[in-house]
Amino acid sequence: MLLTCRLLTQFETVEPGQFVHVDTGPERTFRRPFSVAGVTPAGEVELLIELRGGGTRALAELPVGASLTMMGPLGRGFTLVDARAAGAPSRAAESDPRAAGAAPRAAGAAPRAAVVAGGIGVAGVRLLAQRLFESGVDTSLFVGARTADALLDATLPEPDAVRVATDDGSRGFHGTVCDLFTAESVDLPGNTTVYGCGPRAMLDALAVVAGERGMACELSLEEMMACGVGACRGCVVSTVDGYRTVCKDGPVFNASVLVPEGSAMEVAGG
Amino acid sequence: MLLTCRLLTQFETVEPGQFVHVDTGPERTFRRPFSVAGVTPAGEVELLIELRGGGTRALAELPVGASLTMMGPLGRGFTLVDARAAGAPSRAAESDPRAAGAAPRAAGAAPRAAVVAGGIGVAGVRLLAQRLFESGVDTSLFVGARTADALLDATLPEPDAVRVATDDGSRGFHGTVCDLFTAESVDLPGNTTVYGCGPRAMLDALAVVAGERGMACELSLEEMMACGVGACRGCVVSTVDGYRTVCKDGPVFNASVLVPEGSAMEVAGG
Amino acid sequence: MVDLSITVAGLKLATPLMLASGTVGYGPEYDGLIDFTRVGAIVTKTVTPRPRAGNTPPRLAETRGGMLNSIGLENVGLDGFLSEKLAEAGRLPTLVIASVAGETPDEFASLCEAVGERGETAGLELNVSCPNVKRARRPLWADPDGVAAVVTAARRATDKPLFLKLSPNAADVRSVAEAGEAAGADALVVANTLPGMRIDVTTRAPMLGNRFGGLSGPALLPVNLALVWKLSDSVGIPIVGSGGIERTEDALEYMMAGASAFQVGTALFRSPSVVDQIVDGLAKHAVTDGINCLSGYTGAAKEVETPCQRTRAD
Amino acid sequence: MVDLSITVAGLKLATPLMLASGTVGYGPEYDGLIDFTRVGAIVTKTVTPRPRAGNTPPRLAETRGGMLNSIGLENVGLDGFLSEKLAEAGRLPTLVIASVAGETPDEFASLCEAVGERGETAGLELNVSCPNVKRARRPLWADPDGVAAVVTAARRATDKPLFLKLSPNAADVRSVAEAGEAAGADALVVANTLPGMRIDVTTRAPMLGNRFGGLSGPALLPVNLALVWKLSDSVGIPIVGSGGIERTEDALEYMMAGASAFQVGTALFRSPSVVDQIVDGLAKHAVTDGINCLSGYTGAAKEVETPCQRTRAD
Ligand SMILES: Cc1cc2nc3c(=O)[nH]c(=O)nc-3n(C[C@H](O)[C@H](O)[C@H](O)COP(=O)(O)OP(=O)(O)OC[C@H]3O[C@@H](n4cnc5c(N)ncnc54)[C@H](O)[C@@H]3O)c2cc1C
Ligand SMILES: Cc1cc2nc3c(=O)[nH]c(=O)nc-3n(C[C@H](O)[C@H](O)[C@H](O)COP(=O)(O)OP(=O)(O)OC[C@H]3O[C@@H](n4cnc5c(N)ncnc54)[C@H](O)[C@@H]3O)c2cc1C
Ligand SMILES: Cc1cc2nc3c(=O)[nH]c(=O)nc-3n(C[C@H](O)[C@H](O)[C@H](O)COP(=O)(O)O)c2cc1C
Ligand SMILES: Cc1cc2nc3c(=O)[nH]c(=O)nc-3n(C[C@H](O)[C@H](O)[C@H](O)COP(=O)(O)O)c2cc1C
Ligand code: FES
Ligand code: FES
Repeated sequence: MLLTCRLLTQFETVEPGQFVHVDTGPERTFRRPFSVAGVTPAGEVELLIELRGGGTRALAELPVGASLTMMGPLGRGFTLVDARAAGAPSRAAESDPRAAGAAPRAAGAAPRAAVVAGGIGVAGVRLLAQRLFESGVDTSLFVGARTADALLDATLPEPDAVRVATDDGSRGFHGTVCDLFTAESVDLPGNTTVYGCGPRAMLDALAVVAGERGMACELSLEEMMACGVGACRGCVVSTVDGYRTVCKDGPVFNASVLVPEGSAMEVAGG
Repeated sequence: MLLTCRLLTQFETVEPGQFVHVDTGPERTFRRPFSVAGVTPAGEVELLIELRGGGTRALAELPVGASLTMMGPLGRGFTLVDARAAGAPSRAAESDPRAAGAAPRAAGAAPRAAVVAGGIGVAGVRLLAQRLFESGVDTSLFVGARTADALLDATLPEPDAVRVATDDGSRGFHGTVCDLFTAESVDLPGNTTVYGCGPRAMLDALAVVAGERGMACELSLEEMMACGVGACRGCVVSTVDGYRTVCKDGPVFNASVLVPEGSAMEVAGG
Repeated sequence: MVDLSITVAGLKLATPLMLASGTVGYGPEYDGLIDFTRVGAIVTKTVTPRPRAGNTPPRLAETRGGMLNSIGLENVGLDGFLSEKLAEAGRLPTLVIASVAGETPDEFASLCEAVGERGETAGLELNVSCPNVKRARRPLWADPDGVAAVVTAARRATDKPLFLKLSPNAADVRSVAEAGEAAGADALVVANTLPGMRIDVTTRAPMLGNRFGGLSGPALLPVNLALVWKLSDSVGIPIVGSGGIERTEDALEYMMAGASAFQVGTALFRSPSVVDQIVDGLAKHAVTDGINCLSGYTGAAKEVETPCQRTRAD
Repeated sequence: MVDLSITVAGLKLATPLMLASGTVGYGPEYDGLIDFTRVGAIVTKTVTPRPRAGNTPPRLAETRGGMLNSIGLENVGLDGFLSEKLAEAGRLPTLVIASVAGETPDEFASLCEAVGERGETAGLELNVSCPNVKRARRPLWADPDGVAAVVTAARRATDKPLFLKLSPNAADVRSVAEAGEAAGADALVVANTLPGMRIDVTTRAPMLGNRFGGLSGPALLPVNLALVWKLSDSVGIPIVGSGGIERTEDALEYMMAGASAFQVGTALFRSPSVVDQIVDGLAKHAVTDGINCLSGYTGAAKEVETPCQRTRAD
């Protein structure tokens, strides 16, 4: 479902990967986080929403013109590679000390990007893909889903350029989008930055592939949220520096700092 | 608000004074009871509803054609006087031993009726008034409300015959509907049956007046309800025989068995 | 076809769904509204030695996610129960478990003896959270020794299965449960309501005539569910979950936490058809999960406990 | 204009609305989202002697009418609090009450001393429901002697007002409260969360990494409200109500039951604007009721208690 929201107070800027926190009605204690999937020329915010439970159903049932309360844009988004510069994403490499080791610079050639999204994860990278195309970065798009029907490649800026995978083989590559990326990215140079959004298991697998290829990698994570602003410490994920909040420190993390889910690695303690 | 409901399963019969128990949505633990205020020739049930809180608001916001779940008709309604017979309500006098002492028979003259309703209490006597008129009983109608705007006399079968009272004097008699009844009923014969529905304080006052005039009196009460079928013992009122449930033993009670609210009279225990 | 029956404390229930004491009256009140063949057992309104008038009304208040009741054990008393209500309940096509409450172990024993010897009685539920049993600061339900004395006395008085119904309002409910098991209870019902209150800000008075009432409904679910989990680690007898169940998934949460059966109360008030909905849902889940006996759900969350490995976005 | 200020434990709060520990971080997280001039005080996240990583995620679960959290007191530790967070909180235009938790009375004392001597600290809240203080079967918050020892130690360590935050999960919370008062607490916060759990029936695992969490939100309101009513009869020190407040009327229920002020937590998550809504609502109610000081609501339901005389249909 694509929900287009006219805002009473315009967002000043939106980083791709940031999210809004939406009140879906008094039956639910928590707001629901959704990535900003697009911003129209008129400044409207576009959300791409998959029906899951009560909250998303309530949004789907809203009549056109209904009013909604949302907070945003929240969190820390993706670091865009700069087409003019040579090297890895500027912020990841320079302004964030935690990410420093993870962004190898390939001097010379213009940096490239690979965007990999599974399922509704497309929502989290749609604005990113748009910005990358706009800024002229050579970008490969990979999109996966369980079945052909669930594929969201058509919502991306250049749908024809998207390579698709389905778990059941009903369209495109037969397998996961990470398998597809593994197969097709062999020719990509080491200064490609990989951007991922989707189920955690897919992201953990993607981080491994990117790591093997020496590529910088940024992943957008999901966790249940309460406050959405870093106050309650409810939405944490394990990183090499201890628990970090998805709502404020993320949702986008450099893959090199994340502790894969289910791994035995201990949390450093905070 | 008048809510007209087409039923999937027709009610076999409805006694005036019976109610339906309406599910107003998952936000509310309890259903909401509403008197059956009318039955259309097509068998639709009419509810006359005053906006109070969440439940009634939810009903008011339903679009035409929405579906609702209700249980009914529930409880025990009014005993209609029989225009052909001489004497008091048949059931109250004969089949219900508890009410026996309370229905003085005035041999000879045809029985009459006086219907007294305060506020939304009109909903509880609308079907009763209809049936009384249909069966040819000589019936006087008294309706009160805080202000002229709140008067519901127009919803009754013969609105022109209704005598009205308002607390602020903005229409009709200046005072309570019970005061109005007291003033205007002096000429009514002793074999008049008084039917009342409205705030408890008004009903308690009405019972006193009816008692003084030796008139039989039936009152429809309200209590918060959970089960609606006599199982939980949540909706009880004090009677001379101990606590009785409004949902099953009532909502209509013979005035002579009720213990006025706030009175020091002890409950008999049961 | 999935077999929905389940055996608890030696009783074979047609389904694990029981109807909770105090919410279903003596049964016939819901005749025609509930298909009792789909109900494992009804637990009748708690009966006391003598009739009780109950508490001053109002006795009901809504709360967000739940309700309060202060019925105060209004009931017909033992004689009325034996002479009329029990036989009526017994005519329904389901098992009858009679809930009883006394003020002393002896009273519990006489109730169990008189009710237990009747053919209609499949089992007895000991309601030790009876608000009438006034004790200084430590109410009966929080006192392992007091509860043990009650269960011991009841155990001597009848051979029928004894269900001990606990209160969630004890810091040390585990000791109470263990004491009950040691004294001979066949199953635990976990748990009753929590004490609560509401105030009407317009009248500035408590909404209940008795000021305090018991909180039931979905609001209570997480609290009683946690108790089921904890107690099923400490006791060997089966547990019947109770508190806030209004959907199949709620019932499954209780079973996965360790309950063998469950009771539904407050949810009846929104809709008696909740019985069909939950039982149909159980059958569907069992088919999907390839389970041919519902006891397969009991404690299932204790076997596969890997909360971190949930994947959420697929 | 109604004066919304209120004095509790010697502190003059701009409004009776406080923000509950753990829900507002150290304050600045909500800068720009909350008008702190309308907040009587913020209670900062409970600080412990050393930094704590907190519990394994997931740490949050929704429940009907509420939520569970199992944060596990993740916090920066005393040093981080003193060197950074306290000063940040102190810059907000509201009072700062620092919540502290140790594992022994001595630890409570050192925390109170170090935090209490700072100018930013208006008062201290003693969180005796710290899940880290593991004791056999009787947790600290259920033990009057244990709580008394903590309060006594804290009292010696600071002159700042001490707020003792109780757990609702004790059968005998009254003895705990009285022990706290006798040991020198200036006010009670009634109360913290109830232990609860949820199970994800799809994954068959507890929803929380720590299995159990604290139940907060409207589901909890009737339980904590009943405690406020009962405790305000037993203690002489002021009570701060907490649990499920999300509207002005909820806050008034607590005040009418005997609370002098109240805390809002979970409701912030649906909307930080709840602060304005509640405070605006209080002002409106006061005008309607012709009250020129909000303390007029404290205990109001105890004065006019005639539940039976409510008229309902007019
Ligand atoms: C930063 C962020 C960005 C997101 N962006 C999008 C987006 O652009 N489009 C989109 O469709 N979805 C997005 N999600 C997921 C979305 O928030 C959940 O699908 C939504 O909250 C489900 O709400 P519900 O009430 O419909 O389902 P519920 O009934 O609450 O839950 C249904 C299922 O979804 C899971 N779930 C609930 N809340 C979350 C959550 N916050 N994170 C992960 N899983 C959850 C539950 O565990 C449950 O299994 C995002 C999540 C995060 C954290
Ligand atoms: C037998 C019976 C017949 C009724 N018939 C009608 C009718 O025909 N038309 C009509 O408009 N109303 C009728 N009522 C009252 C109606 O049930 C309440 O107005 C309604 O339940 C309010 O629901 P709410 O969610 O809108 O308000 P809430 O938010 O629940 O409450 C608003 C106010 O109404 C009071 N209230 C709530 N439920 C009841 C109740 N069951 N009885 C009395 N007071 C209550 C509350 O104490 C509160 O002060 C009847 C009540 C009974 C018991
Ligand atoms: C109106 C009402 C009356 C109750 N009466 C009794 C009772 O007599 N004996 C008893 O053991 N429990 C009684 N209970 C508690 C229920 O049996 C049940 O344990 C509790 O309500 C929690 O389950 P629920 O949330 O499904 O209602 C009563 C509950 C309600 C709502
Ligand atoms: C996410 C979260 C974290 C909490 N952390 C703390 C804490 O660190 N210390 C504390 O005393 N209470 C803590 N609490 C309890 C709250 O302060 C409050 O007492 C409780 O949530 C009940 O109020 P509410 O229903 O308004 O949230 C926390 C509550 C939540 C929801
Ligand atoms: S949701 Fe509260 S810290 Fe992220
Ligand atoms: S509402 Fe249950 S007995 Fe009347």
